Amino acid sequence: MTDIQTLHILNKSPDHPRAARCVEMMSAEDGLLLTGNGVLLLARGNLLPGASKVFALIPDVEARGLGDLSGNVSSVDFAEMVTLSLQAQRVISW
Amino acid sequence: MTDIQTLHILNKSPDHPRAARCVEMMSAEDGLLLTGNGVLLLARGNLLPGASKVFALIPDVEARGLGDLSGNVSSVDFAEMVTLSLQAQRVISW
Amino acid sequence: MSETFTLVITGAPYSSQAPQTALGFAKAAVDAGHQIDRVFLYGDGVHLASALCAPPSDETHWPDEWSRFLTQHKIPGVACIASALRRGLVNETEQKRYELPSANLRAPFEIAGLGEWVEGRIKSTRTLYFHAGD
Amino acid sequence: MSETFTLVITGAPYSSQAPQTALGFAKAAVDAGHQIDRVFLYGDGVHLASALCAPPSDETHWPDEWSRFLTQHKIPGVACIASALRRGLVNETEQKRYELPSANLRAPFEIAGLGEWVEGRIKSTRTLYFHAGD
Amino acid sequence: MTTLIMIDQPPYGAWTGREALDMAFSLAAFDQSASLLFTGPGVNWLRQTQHAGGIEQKSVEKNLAAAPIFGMDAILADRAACIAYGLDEHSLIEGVTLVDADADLLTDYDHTAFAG
Amino acid sequence: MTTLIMIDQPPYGAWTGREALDMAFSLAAFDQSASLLFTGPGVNWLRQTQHAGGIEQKSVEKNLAAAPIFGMDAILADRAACIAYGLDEHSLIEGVTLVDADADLLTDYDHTAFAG
Repeated sequence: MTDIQTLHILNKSPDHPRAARCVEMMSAEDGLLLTGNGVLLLARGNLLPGASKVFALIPDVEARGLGDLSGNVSSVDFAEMVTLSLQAQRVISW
Repeated sequence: MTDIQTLHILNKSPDHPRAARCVEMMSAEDGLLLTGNGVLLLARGNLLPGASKVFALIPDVEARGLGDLSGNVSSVDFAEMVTLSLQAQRVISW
Repeated sequence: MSETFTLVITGAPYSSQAPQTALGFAKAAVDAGHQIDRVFLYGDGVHLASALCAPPSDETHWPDEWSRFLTQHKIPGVACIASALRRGLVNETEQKRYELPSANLRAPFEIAGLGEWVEGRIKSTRTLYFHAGD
Repeated sequence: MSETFTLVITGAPYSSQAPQTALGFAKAAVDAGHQIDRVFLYGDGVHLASALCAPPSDETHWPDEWSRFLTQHKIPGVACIASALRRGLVNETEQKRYELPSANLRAPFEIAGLGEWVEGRIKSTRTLYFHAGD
Repeated sequence: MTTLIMIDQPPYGAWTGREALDMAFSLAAFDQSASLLFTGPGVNWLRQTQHAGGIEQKSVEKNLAAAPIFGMDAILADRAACIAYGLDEHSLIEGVTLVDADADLLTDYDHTAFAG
Repeated sequence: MTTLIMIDQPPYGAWTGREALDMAFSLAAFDQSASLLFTGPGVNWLRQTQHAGGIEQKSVEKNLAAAPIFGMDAILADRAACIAYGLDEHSLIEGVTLVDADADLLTDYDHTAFAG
């Protein structure tokens, strides 16, 4: 994995105002980790931040039946989520 | 007070997706009663439904410092809220 | 004309304004001569029936206020059993059944199923819901 | 290299997925050889420390799972006192102080102030928050 | 007396949707007419092949499949929301009727309620 | 170590905002640098002449007025949200700094957190 300035962890669905705010406040050096309802952003491809790395928590993706939609999004398990949270310079949980 | 087909009671702030859905699903014969965070719609005049009667619960309006913004919105107290809920053919709490 | 209301509260006190708005409505309905058939607590609303809330003394004690109002007007207050058991609200019957260390349901609230909601809806002129805000 | 985490849970079990996601993270952190300095329950998250939850037998008992994990790894679990008192979560000390009919805090959770959160943040490499979803 | 239970929250992240489902099943159990309407991210309840074992929850697909058996009138989904979330006849579970969630729809029901 | 506490929920309807404020005050009490950022409908915390007696809550204006006294660094508000909610220098309480809530702002803080 590569350097991430800020890891944004988003667990809100794309319709939640905090989801839009999160994507707005990201820079190209940031990473986005989708968990919980946040993984539904994978079903709204046009809303994904173009410039940033996107990760999605596997059990949440599978629960919501979105296994096939990942595209160039990286699936991560909890062990990788731990690693990501340490690699980033800071973590924001939206 | 006049006839209301459906009384929509909205207690979500204008940024909440349910607020937009509520306004979308109203007809011109319906009434909108703003309570709780819903009264913040008074500060976003352009989002108010044009065709329908709009009411706002006084204590919630005053708490949020919006007393001066009411315009052609009717302020109601709890007694009037009770009356409105009975006059309407049906009530939906958003 | 006297009408009948069922009130459903789904927002918790100290998380949402729902119990406060519902009480304002309930008092106004009673003052206007209407009946409240029952108050049904659902989802996070069951926390209103907790006997163990101790808010700061300069804040309104919503469970206390609600208990007093229900008792005074002999209005049944019912917490949905499925919502209550998941969220840790139990009376002595449920405490024994599930071998829990204590009970925390505040009088006069009782625990019962969604059938209470269905019945209230059928018997009432209007059923109003008080949800959490944002 | 072993790092230290403080985890803050603000979403309640059976209302939100927060306690489940937090436990998955916590287990993975421990498995990777990291330390968890403490787990801090805030806002509605304090309900995770309830001793009285009785979810259906085919659903995961999140308070139970969390208690077992904390005990096994000797990780302090702290519920914010202000959040807990408002929401009806009390230990025996608070029960006596506020003359409440019972206590419902689950071991090994303790009740303390926000200073525990401040201290955890200072001592930890990362502090992660697990909020309610929608 | 016909009732419409609206679900606008996605599955798994919160319990409100399940509790809405319980309300609808409860109405049906007492022989009351009940339908479900999924709107916004709520339509994700209706996606095929949900595997919720990894988050230790029960898949909601099975719950919904039981709806007609228990006497539920209809499972409705807002067409626009389904399109937004990429749901079509291939990815939706069976038995869902697409509708436009508008003012006209609401007038078909005596009661409309959310679970929270 | 600098911390930004974000508040995106309006006052009174929920307790999350008050609990966010408690977090910021607590940091200040332990001599940790803390600022508040109000975004979205959260900016309504900053409106003058709130009278919360009618809903039996304490007005949040006074809480915020105490922020500098307790050592809070700054009270920031998103400019766009203030405009959307009709808040300007005449209607905002004193001591608020308008900012653009964007990626650059976040890099000024070591930690950013919500209360819920």
